[in-house]
Amino acid sequence: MKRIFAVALGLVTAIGGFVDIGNLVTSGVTGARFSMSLTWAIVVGTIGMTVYAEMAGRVAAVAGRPVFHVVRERLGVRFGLFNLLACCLLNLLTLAAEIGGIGMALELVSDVSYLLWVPLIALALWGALWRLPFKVIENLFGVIGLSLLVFIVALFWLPVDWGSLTSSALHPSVPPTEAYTTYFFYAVSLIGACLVPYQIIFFSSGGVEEGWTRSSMFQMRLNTIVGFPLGGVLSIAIMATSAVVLQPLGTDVGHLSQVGLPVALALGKVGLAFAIVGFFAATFAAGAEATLSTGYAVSQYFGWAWGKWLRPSSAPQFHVICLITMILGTMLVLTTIDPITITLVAVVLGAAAIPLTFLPVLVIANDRDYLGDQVNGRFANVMGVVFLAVTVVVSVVTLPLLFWTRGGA
Amino acid sequence: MSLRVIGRRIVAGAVPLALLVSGCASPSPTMSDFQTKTRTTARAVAGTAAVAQVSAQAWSRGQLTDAYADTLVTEAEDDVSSIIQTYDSRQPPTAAAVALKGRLDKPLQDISSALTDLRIALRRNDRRGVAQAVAALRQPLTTLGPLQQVGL
Amino acid sequence: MRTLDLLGADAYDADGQHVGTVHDLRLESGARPTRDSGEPAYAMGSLVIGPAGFAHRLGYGRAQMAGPWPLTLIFRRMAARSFVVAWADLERVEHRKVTLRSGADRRPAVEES
Amino acid sequence: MAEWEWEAATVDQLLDVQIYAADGEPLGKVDDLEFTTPSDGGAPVLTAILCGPSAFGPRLGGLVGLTVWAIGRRLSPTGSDPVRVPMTQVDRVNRREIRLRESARPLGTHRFADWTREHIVCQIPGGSR
Repeated sequence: MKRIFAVALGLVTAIGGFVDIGNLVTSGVTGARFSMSLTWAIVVGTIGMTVYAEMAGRVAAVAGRPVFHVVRERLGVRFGLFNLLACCLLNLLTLAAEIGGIGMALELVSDVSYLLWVPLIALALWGALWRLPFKVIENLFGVIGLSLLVFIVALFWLPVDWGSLTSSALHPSVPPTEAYTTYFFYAVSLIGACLVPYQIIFFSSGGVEEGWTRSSMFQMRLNTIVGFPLGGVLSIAIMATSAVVLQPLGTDVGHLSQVGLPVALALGKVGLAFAIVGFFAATFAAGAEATLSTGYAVSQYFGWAWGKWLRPSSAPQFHVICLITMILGTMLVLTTIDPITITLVAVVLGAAAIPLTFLPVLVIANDRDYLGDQVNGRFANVMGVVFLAVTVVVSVVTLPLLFWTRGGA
Repeated sequence: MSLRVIGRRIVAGAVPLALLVSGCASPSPTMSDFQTKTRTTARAVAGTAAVAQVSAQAWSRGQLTDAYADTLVTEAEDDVSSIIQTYDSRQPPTAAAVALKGRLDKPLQDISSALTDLRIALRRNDRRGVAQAVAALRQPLTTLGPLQQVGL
Repeated sequence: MRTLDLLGADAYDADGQHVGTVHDLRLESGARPTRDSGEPAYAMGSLVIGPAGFAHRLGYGRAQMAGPWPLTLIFRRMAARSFVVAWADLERVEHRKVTLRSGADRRPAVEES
Repeated sequence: MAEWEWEAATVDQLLDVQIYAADGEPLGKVDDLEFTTPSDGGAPVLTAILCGPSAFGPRLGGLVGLTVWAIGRRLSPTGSDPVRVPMTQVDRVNRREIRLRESARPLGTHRFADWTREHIVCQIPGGSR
């Protein structure tokens, strides 16, 4: 029985680990604007993330090597440093978006503007990272996974015309009123929301920290191959609720509160409580994850001691980098730039930087020196190459789209 | 609650970039640009007002907590006022454009004041006031309907 | 001398013709141990010289890559264009510049997997 | 007697590998390798591993590399030459890590970690636990 519980916990944690402010916002925005015609983007992003998380997890379990050790070895010092700086900037943007998200979740409960919560949030996040054991952050993911399932439940309570929903999902088409560039900008933002660099760094470094070995491969594979797609289904459910409720109203989603509204209409205050808890836990856990990932990336690149389980005094540089990232993220939010905008920019730039992280992971997962008999099979390689091509196309297209559509206007 | 006011003033300054950016501030030289701007403004205000309306109704049915409903309505009020501000900053190029702006001004102002009344009623938990404000929203929303198609 | 001086250095053959840059240095054990070199002393055996170094860096110069199909093709062909020259065949070694002896023996770089 | 996991090593495989002390504490990366030409003029022999910004900087090249090198030179007491780990102190070398012997004298790479610990971590409450 205990084993089933552990497996279930791992699963729910994976679901929670997948969904963050990026998924919440982009799914809400695109659902209200394009109904379900962008579902394919979430599917592509989810499968890509699953394929590469499994590879990164295998490298962590079999070779005991986290991502940024691999990046520096295989891309060399110069290209590795460029990749490191890109990831740190993205983690910073994502952290600012997450802190803004936590603030907005608290605003929904307390009716006090999110900006006033930000300093308190930064302190709480730093306290969690400095003192709380790794397990607690993991369980927080579990809370997210469970509470955000309310979006799927709400879907059944809403007056849903399943026919039109599935047809608009299966036959994606650009609505007449929208330009192609805007349609593909939001497709890129959805893919970027799933393929987030810090999740790969966090997933593989967390694996090494927890001391994954060949025997834990089953649990790791289950988490990625079942957990992450369920996270994708959750994103699709959020998009569906937004499509069913907000699209008929002709609303341009600009606030987290609007994303949660459909749940309230379907399930009332009880559903709302779950949604708000889900928002808070998703953004808080993702904030901790983004901060830790910056610490992991920099420390692993320079070869310093790294690890959440290490006391601050035994891994000083790691913890100081996390502190600096936290402070910069908080300052970015306090500039009162709308967190939803930060999220969109973070997600889209994330999509642009993905190939930098994916290429070394794909290469190492094929290196017999590292993985011996656990190298990629034919299927993993085909999927790996297909999604590497997808991410390269996405990263080439992203910046022109971002400026052409002026942030998805 | 001075906390609220400070917070709202800061947030009001940071209206969603997507909305602001869509109405580029440069003066629109041609009538069709102005029509497009009118259409997007009408659509944006109608959408925002509709959300506020649905939230108020949900609140009165007990589906939304006070804090959540108030956040939704306050955000809607801020968005509408900033959209109107952006729209007013556009210089109508021709006489027809001035007339078009005239047609749009009345529903926009009605919606803006209705939203303010809604927010005040919500904060005072005045169910009748909320119902009145929601009713006050219905009429301008209908007049905005055709304005969303002008020039198409 | 540090790898810095050699890796990425320009290689010229005896009559000053640019033949590529140095991507990798292959070490061979069995050298005479010196004070700091430790027991199995490794000495410079040969240099890998060729046009593009990225393939070597990614590891496609050696046979252990079960690499994804199209990448193996591309990188292996890139790696195959470089050749291996023994240390003894070097005429002169200056900072960031290496000159080969005339008639230096150039072996293919990529091991047949 | 250093135990090399594979016979024909290449510099590419050695560079940027993580160095661990005997007790598993990470010390840094192989930023560069030092070769010495023996007196009888044979092929240069690998004598030491170099760590630290003054070894790492020049490999970056360009302005960034120069600044990193300058930082390294100013910060480290050994001046512009980087931390040197003679090969005699290496216990095991393989594709994934380099492990030093028990007897390896504490390396210069500890300085940055100690400095951060004293000046930043211990000043923050709860940091010194």
